[in-house]
Amino acid sequence: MNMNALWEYANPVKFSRTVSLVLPWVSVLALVSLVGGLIWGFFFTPDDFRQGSTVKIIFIHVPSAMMAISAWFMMLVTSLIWLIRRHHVSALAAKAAAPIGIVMTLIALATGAIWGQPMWGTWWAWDPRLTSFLILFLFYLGYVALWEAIDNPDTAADLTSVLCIVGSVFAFLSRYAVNFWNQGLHQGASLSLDKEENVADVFSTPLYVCIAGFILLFVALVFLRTRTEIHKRRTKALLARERLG
Amino acid sequence: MISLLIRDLRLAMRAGGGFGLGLSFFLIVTVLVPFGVGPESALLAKIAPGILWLGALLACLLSLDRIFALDWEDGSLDLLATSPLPMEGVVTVKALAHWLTTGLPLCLASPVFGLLLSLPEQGYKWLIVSLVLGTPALSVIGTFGAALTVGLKRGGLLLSLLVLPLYVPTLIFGAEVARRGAEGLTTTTPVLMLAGISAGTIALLPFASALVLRVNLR
Amino acid sequence: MISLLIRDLRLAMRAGGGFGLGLSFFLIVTVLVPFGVGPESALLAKIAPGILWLGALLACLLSLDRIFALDWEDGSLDLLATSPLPMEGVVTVKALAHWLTTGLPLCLASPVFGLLLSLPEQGYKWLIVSLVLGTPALSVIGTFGAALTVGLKRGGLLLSLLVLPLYVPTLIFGAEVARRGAEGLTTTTPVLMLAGISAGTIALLPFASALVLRVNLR
Amino acid sequence: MTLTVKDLTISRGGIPVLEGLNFSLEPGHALILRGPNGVGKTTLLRTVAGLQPPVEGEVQAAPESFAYAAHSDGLKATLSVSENLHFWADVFGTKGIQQALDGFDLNGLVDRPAGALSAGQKRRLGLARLLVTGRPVWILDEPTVSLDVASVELFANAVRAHLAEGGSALIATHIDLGLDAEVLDVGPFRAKPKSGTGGFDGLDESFL
Amino acid sequence: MTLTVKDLTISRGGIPVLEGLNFSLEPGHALILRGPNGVGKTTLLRTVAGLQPPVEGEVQAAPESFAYAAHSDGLKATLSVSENLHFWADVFGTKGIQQALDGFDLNGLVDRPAGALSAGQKRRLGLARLLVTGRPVWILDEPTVSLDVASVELFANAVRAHLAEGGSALIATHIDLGLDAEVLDVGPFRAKPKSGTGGFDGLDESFL
Ligand code: HEM
Ligand SMILES: Nc1ncnc2c1ncn2[C@@H]1O[C@H](COP(=O)(O)OP(=O)(O)OP(=O)(O)O)[C@@H](O)[C@H]1O
Ligand SMILES: Nc1ncnc2c1ncn2[C@@H]1O[C@H](COP(=O)(O)OP(=O)(O)OP(=O)(O)O)[C@@H](O)[C@H]1O
Ligand SMILES: [Mg+2]
Ligand SMILES: [Mg+2]
Repeated sequence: MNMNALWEYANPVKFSRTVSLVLPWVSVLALVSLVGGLIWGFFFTPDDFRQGSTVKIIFIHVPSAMMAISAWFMMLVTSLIWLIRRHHVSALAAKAAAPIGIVMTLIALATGAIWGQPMWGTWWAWDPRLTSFLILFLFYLGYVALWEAIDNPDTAADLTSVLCIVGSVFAFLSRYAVNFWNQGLHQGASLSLDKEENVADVFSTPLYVCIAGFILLFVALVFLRTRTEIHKRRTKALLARERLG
Repeated sequence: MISLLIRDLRLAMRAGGGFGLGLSFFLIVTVLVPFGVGPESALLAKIAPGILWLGALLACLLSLDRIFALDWEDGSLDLLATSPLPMEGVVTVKALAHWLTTGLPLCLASPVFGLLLSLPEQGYKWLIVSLVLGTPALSVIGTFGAALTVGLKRGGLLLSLLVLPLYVPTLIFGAEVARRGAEGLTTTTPVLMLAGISAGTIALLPFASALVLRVNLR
Repeated sequence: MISLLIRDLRLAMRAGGGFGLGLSFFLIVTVLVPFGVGPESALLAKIAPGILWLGALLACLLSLDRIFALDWEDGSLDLLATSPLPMEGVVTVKALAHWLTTGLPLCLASPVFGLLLSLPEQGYKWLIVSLVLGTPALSVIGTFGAALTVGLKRGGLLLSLLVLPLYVPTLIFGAEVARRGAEGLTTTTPVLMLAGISAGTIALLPFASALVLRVNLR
Repeated sequence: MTLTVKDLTISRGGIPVLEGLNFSLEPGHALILRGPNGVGKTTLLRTVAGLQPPVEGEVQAAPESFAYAAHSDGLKATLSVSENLHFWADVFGTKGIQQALDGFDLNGLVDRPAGALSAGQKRRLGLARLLVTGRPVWILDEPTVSLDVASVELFANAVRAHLAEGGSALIATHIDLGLDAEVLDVGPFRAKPKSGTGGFDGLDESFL
Repeated sequence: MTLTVKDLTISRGGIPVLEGLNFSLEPGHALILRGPNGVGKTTLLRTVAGLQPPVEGEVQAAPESFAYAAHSDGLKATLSVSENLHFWADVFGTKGIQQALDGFDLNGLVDRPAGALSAGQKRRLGLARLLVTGRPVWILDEPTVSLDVASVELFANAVRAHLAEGGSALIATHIDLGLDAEVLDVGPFRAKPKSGTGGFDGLDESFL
């Protein structure tokens, strides 16, 4: 596919049509792999001899943590596209992805906390990974709040895009800084899993299925929400037009 | 450019919100900490570098929304945007004025506050070094946040929310320098990191700030 | 009166400066403390009650100048003064709105922040009790300070300087309740003192605030 | 509801600006204040409205009879037009904002946040507030600033209707409103430095 | 220094307000914009001044040729009159504020903080700023708000002098300034909804 053909999807109409075609398939695939992976993970894997049945949280925790980070990356890319090529769909896709990212971050934080209680004897510790996730959560909050605060959609797209780019740099810096500041518990926990090679194997296949399910779910939700944003944008523009007479 | 700096400093002095505000907030934090935490000086000494850095950061944060908000409300910002000054220059001067009215007084006054929190002797030097290196970054980052939120509803809330995570690396390295200094450990790495962050933000962020400010003026 | 309350709450929700601002500031303080002080949970647990109270106090302080300043700037305060509402009522409603948008969310959210600072288990109950009893006093005292400084130049600086010493007793007893609670000691005396301070300020200060507000409007 | 001003001396920033003012305003009448910029019209209106005390003389009127509209409109940018009006209607205990909306042609803007209005639309909203106060004596400081010709006419009609209902209005303005009203030029009442300030002896309680 | 506006469409809050504007302004000439409240005069002036981008069409002029004066004056309440003016003179790199003080009769107020001026005095100071910019094209949004008759005349004289020196002025106003200038009524240029918005198909990048 040449580049120009790809950019055609930046047209809101074309995008909406394509989404309507693709969305059902992606949704079904997401559902199947998610349900399959979770059932497999929860009911057809043995308990870990150290962590007991709590180990099964991994099937939600790890995919959601991965998606929380990937969602931000996607927003970074679409923000850059908006700033450079000024395609509205791109900006709206970033807007659509942010709340999903927030939910993923929250799920990762919550499952981590629930896991941490039996494993580390505390709901929360200032471990580098946990801390940088908390910071990521704040970035997400700020990003969404900035979108909400601005009436003019183009202004909002510009400002949030710049925030996303600057934020990414600082998120990266924080990750490094936090590592420097505290060595933490989280790494150890994941290593203890790796030691039991065979156990890890038993867990890894359903985990991959779950990860695939989360990715598909994310794609489906972003498509859906971007389409909604396009419709909302159009309704708003038309209403405003009408009011102007 | 110079005249803008002079005007801002003059305004800060006349109208409050500058010089005094940051300092008095710093004072509030350091004076109230013993009331909250209890007066044992061993405990205080242990948390002193962190609390002092935190106080400096909060004092900066507090005065951020005045950087552009006042000029926006009375229309000066529109007039400045149509003036011969480049927007990048305006933003840099604003950050500089903020630092001169908040960061610099904090650096100068920090030894006194260190005394209040029983900071160990060898810590003073490094506390000042870390503040001198770190507070410019706080001002520049804050100016970016202020430019992002100028004229927006929920400006104040948003500003703190947006700036907070951006402040984390500076705070970590700054407090680390101060803490290691107080404990007599080597401070080379965090000092270098802190200096790097400051240099990087000062060199690059004004462009982003000018960009978003122009967008916000539309 | 009710309509003023509703308007203020609505403004706080729409325009920021309310709900979120206090909370996010509280969040900032509690999240940043470990970055400053270090991540050891034993140390954090020890200073948690004090820091949480300090954070609550700073969050209140931060939003004080909005109590009257916005209404003053856009002329609403003049119009309110010529309206049928008694000034004492206006002041009380303003304090109530401030508490509802700052104090109450803090009380509700404090357990989460306690968690972040590894507050010991038995401390949660007393932390909440102390905040519920103490934050109304903070709002009422703050409203008095805001009324004193409305429309003055250097308002912000003056406000913090004036209010800070007035806040000290509340902070001392509030933090004492929270700390004793966390350490499992009896808390009767400081709880009674705290309740007494709150009741006294709520009953008397609005009259003083109304008086100085009327003078400031001249 | 007669407003009577007797021997009034008013000051701004501690300095007397107008002195020896005497006038009265009967129900059904309007009084237009004129005078060059800076002569003290705003100060006079604030004093009459009870926002600042007179230096000498007195203002006789029931204190709860005034509706004051100043240079600034007291609008909340984030509240919608109808929320702004409803708030003031509630404060003054009157019902219904429809008449005010009709009177100032704001029906098309009810749901717009006040911050997204043009200068003239804001002013119209600020004036519409007068109609929901239900107060008999309007005290207006340059009410027609930023208004176009049609809106000035709307305003004049609103004043006429108010007067016809037995209200009265005290208006400071620089332009001709086309109202049938008495005009008071405050220029001649400018406060003169007191003659007896020869030395330190002349110092009295007002330090003049 | 001719300002030419071609096929301009402007929007406020994402909604087009005026479209198809064409005019040009030669040195030595003034153009008065008229139109009812809320038609989009302020938006047009902001677009011409380069503060916001046009939706379509273009504004042809050197960007550094405008002096813009908005609804609000951009004064600092705590700075004195002369400090306020000196600041803008420095920013625009011109020298001397005496001419500006004379032009707007501000000599008696030089040391007064701007916050202690009356509404009309503030406006005079805001207009005096134009004289220290040294810019050829003045863009003025309702410059005479709050001014008394004498001050309006001062302003008209300042504009005449500016035109005589080869400057030009674009002025939005509701009152008659007594200037010998062309008048453009922007009312007829109100943006009309596009015809082809039948269904979702009509959706383009601007969502209309
Ligand atoms: C609130 C607390 C927690 C947060 C925010 C958190 C966050 C994360 C993050 C960001 C990842 C990385 C995903 C990736 O890089 O793809 C991850 C992976 C992981 N987490 Fe957590 N976590 C938390 C608590 C825990 C706890 C308590 C445990 C178990 C004792 C745990 C075990 C793991 C494991 C095993 C992985 C797999 C990936 C690896 O080996 O690096 N986490 N978590
Ligand atoms: N805070 C102050 N301190 C000293 N003098 C002041 C202060 N505020 C205003 N003045 C002066 O008091 C005088 C009266 O001001 P006022 O606002 O009443 O005038 P005005 O008649 O309303 O003028 P305008 O038509 O311009 O609105 C003015 O000369 C003004 O400069
Ligand atoms: N943020 C906004 N969102 C939507 N519409 C807006 C916004 N701001 C202004 N408008 C509308 O845009 C239109 C143009 O406003 P503008 O201020 O340009 O009018 P104007 O011609 O200057 O009016 P006036 O003579 O009253 O100053 C008005 O109808 C106004 O209600
Ligand atoms: Mg006046
Ligand atoms: Mg306008």
